[in-house]
Amino acid sequence: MVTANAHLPIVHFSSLDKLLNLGRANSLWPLTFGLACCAIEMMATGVARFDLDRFGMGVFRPAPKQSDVMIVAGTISKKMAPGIRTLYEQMPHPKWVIALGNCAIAGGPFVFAGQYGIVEGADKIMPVDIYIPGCPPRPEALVEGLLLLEEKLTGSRRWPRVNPE
Amino acid sequence: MSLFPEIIRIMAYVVGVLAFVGLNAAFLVWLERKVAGHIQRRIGPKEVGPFGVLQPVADGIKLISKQLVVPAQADSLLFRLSPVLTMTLAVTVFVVLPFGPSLVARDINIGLLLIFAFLSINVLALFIGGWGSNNKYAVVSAIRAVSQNVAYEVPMLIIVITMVMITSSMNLNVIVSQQGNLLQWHIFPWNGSILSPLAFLIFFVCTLAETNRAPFDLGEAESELVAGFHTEYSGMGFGLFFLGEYASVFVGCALASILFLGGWQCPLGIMPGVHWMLIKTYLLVFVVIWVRWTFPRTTLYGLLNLSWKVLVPFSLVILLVTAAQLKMPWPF
Amino acid sequence: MKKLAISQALAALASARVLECDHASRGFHLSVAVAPLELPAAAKILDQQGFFIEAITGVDWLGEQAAPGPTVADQAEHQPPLPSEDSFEVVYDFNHFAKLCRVALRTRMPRSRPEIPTISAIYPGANWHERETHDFFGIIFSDHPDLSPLLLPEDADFHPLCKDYKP
Amino acid sequence: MSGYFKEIYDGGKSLLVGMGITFRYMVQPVVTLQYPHETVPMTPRFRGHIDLACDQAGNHKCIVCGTCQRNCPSGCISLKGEKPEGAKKKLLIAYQLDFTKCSLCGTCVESCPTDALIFSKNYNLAGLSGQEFILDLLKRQEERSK
Amino acid sequence: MSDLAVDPSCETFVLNMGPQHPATHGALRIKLVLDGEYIVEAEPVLGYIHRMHEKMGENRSYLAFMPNTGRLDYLSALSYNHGYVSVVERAAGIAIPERAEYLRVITVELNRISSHLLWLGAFVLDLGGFTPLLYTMDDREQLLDLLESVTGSRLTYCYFRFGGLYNDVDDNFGPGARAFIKRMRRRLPMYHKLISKNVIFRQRLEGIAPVSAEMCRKYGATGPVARGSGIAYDVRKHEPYSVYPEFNFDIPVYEQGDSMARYLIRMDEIEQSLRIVEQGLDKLPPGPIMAVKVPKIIKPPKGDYYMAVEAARGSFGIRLVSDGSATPYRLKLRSPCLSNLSLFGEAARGLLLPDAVAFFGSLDLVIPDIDR
Repeated sequence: MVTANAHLPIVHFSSLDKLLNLGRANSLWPLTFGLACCAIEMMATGVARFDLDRFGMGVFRPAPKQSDVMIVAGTISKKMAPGIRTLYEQMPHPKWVIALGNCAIAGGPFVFAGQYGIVEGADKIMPVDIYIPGCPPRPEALVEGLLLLEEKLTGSRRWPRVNPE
Repeated sequence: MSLFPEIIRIMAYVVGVLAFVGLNAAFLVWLERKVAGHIQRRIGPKEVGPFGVLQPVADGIKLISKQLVVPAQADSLLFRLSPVLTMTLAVTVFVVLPFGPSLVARDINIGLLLIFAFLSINVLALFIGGWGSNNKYAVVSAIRAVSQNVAYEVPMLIIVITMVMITSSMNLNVIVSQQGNLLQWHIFPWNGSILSPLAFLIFFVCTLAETNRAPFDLGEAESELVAGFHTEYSGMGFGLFFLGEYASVFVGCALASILFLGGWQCPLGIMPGVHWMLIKTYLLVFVVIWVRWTFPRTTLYGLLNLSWKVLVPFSLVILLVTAAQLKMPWPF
Repeated sequence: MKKLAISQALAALASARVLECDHASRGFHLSVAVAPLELPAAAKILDQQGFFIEAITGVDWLGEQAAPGPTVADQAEHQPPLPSEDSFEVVYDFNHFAKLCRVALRTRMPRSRPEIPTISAIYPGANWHERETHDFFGIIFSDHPDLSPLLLPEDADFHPLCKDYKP
Repeated sequence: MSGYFKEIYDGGKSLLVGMGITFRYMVQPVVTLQYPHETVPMTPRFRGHIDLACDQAGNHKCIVCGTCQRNCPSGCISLKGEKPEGAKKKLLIAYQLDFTKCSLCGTCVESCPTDALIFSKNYNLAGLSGQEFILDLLKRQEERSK
Repeated sequence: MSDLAVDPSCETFVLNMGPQHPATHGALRIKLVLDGEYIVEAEPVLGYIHRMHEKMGENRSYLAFMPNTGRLDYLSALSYNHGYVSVVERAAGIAIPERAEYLRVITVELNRISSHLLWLGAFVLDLGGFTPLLYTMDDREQLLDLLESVTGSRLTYCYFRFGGLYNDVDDNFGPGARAFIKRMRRRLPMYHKLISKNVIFRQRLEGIAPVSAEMCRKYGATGPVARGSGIAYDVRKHEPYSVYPEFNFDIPVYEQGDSMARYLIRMDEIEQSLRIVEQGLDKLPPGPIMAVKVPKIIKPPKGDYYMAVEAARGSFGIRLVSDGSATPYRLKLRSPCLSNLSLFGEAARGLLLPDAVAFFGSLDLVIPDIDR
């Protein structure tokens, strides 16, 4: 289930692609892009207790040019939307987007009739790969989302599934 | 003498040096993230291969397969030249480093001069990179990197001059062979000059500043200038800067161990060899990493004051004391 | 006591109506209603007494005239309601660092001409509060250094907190 | 002149003390919870998305009164019930929760007259599309009660 | 140094510390006019995370606005819960039982400690030190587990209700809190050794961006920013509410007004909050946690009401205008961070760029609280 990425080369080297995707899956560098409350949970995931560096994702790059995953963590306001779109375009291919939290999925608790300020969901301004609901989602949910992104990249899941009950 | 064995020897050493630089960068990436992890009471890379050993491989593959983006208004020649320049300078310096008694690519008698000639051009590469990427943050950080490197070249060279005065030769192999077992290393006051432990400390601080490592990483200050001079570099452009930085960290620490800790000499003097050289250098690299994850960043003025008001006077004092000590009959 | 000093000073203003309120049940000690034009004078008095600005609140009393019975405006501490038209009300909250005394300075102006002099010259901190009130209600603070939108996008021409705002 | 040396001495000492602390923490055990391999159980009051509670007989306690639907600040709950002719009480047909708009405030659980709603414990939801989190609580409750 | 900065003849360039910048910790843009690295002019641009809280205040019932209060300043969400609940209780005249008051104060102070811990980590991260962030977040995780066992959420709490609390604490909350207090009292000296006494930190913070008491008054800055400039203003002491008069704690005040003073104040405030929590646990009375007769639909009488509470960043005030119906007529949220940030333009003039980042960090701002 290789990403249906419109920029795939015409010629496919299946084993090379598999190797490239395996390399990409294991070193996804997130872009430090926190907007609101979910950014604090993203920070809590990057630090000692849930340590993203175990999966090679601990390198939070501030510059969009050096990052692979944009984790949209927080509410997207209409004033910020063009800025987010520019950031997305500055990221080199292959790139992915994770919508963290209800605000990034569908506007979350700030959706009401006649709202003038927010964009209801990150998928209105850029293609989103992984959705993580919660307000804010626990750090384990972000780790689960990143593992799901790796599964989407490499086609198989290397880690045990955890069901909470 | 016929040219053939010479060509084989050069080819072997070129391949050896390039392989070593690649492996060294991969190992340092892994070591830095593991040590940083444990300092911060977390694990660091673990899931990618046993103990996260394949993590640098995964990073390398990803960086190679990234799309190379050259900004539109960027000066494309300078933009592309800068990472290549940083990498070549860092690699050429490996030619004169004596890894073992007979394991040195080119044993020339002005080895030390060559090293410092290339290390000082490194600043130019950073400046070209910062200026070429036509990004305000990159320009500000390039200016900072230049003033920082210039400020720290002076005390470093003064210390190297004192060591050359003691060993009276710039050939690195000769310097190392003068130091026998542990008691004859130059770091101890009774070998070289009275103040040589202080000289070692100043030399170490200057290597930190030369290679833009924290607490002097003003060039690549993450929290102020987004990502410093390599803000606009993606994929392998950024990868080359990474490799160049780690190569120059290794060179700085190798030089410190050659000048002060007796490069490939064994502390007990029984079996010198390349393993001692690597052990000492990687111990110093560990201290470099340890310092990075403990201290915050200094300001530009704090950095320049430290160099011009503290390190330069101290190194001049060391120079004079050593000169006086060598000329006058001294009990040692 | 600070409350006495300030209430006398403010009472000196022509159109001021000073009323003491019970802090436990209302949250502020003094409610002073002044005419819009006398606002800078009142602010200057408060500034001399060492008060600091806490907040500026805009309130849109649309449909106040049509509403039967005593409206909120009829309460003693409010300025007499305008006979002809609904009004905007702007409440300035001042407080004192040393002695506890919160003063609610109120003004009212007709909805058709929402014009009020700025106090950002006396209190630079009020600059942003006024820009925000202008964003939400369209109240024009005359000779305000830069009345561009603060929280809304730069090209915003709507005023969302007005009661007659339709998205 | 003495201030100059004293300042350098103090500075150097504070740097060494700092490095001592980080070294001490480096040799101590790590605090990482290796998530997919190790997990921590959720506290009893953890607020996951809401679920229909099962009583001893295994069926839900919802009487389709619509209190939760009215009280929800973000309007996430949509409830359908119909009264079979003859019977007095309404029967629940569909209970849909749009979790992507929920702010987990707990008003629905608190205001439900028959305590039919509880907070679920699943804290690690992630999916490939936003629609996955429009949850049908009735179906979930039936699966759980089997 | 500052005369060099305001010399108009030299060529300056505009640098945008853009909406996405590691040092702004959120969506805030600061338009900087720089002369080399000196700041000639700094003008923050807001509104990038405006979430219409005040508009939402006017179209939903009093109880339905409760989750919004947790999302204003999500680092000290319980203080904002406390402010909103108190203003409605003051308007509607609801008295709440003793145990609920004590639990409110204890959880608010624990929340203040977790907010200061995160600020400490992020502030040191802005200065370039990575490791202290990991240590403070490690302590904070212990605190979040404790608060999650009581309130059910980690960050955006919605735990207070008009007339009391959502639920009572279980019995391992007390020992858990005392264990945290003991652990925190051991960790604070370590932070002082690692950060406060470190020469590079002192060099980066001492004498940077002095803010005078007069400037604080003119801009309405409150909280640790005002207390750093010698103004002993803390709403818990100045305008006592809830059961704070029963606690004895003191207010740290420093005179210098530079970034070091603001940093030391928050470190001392962590100790004071630990004292309050300890006294609260000792004096926690038994009894109900919800007032007896609280109307299902709250309809406060007509008129306007004001309530100020001491949040982690300053005095958070709410002006509620009610017209007697079940939805507020106007709900003004006085954000402490907005006033604290408004003095950035004047105080940052003539600073170096890294010092301005240190000054910005010492103001401890949460951007969604500014934009509301």
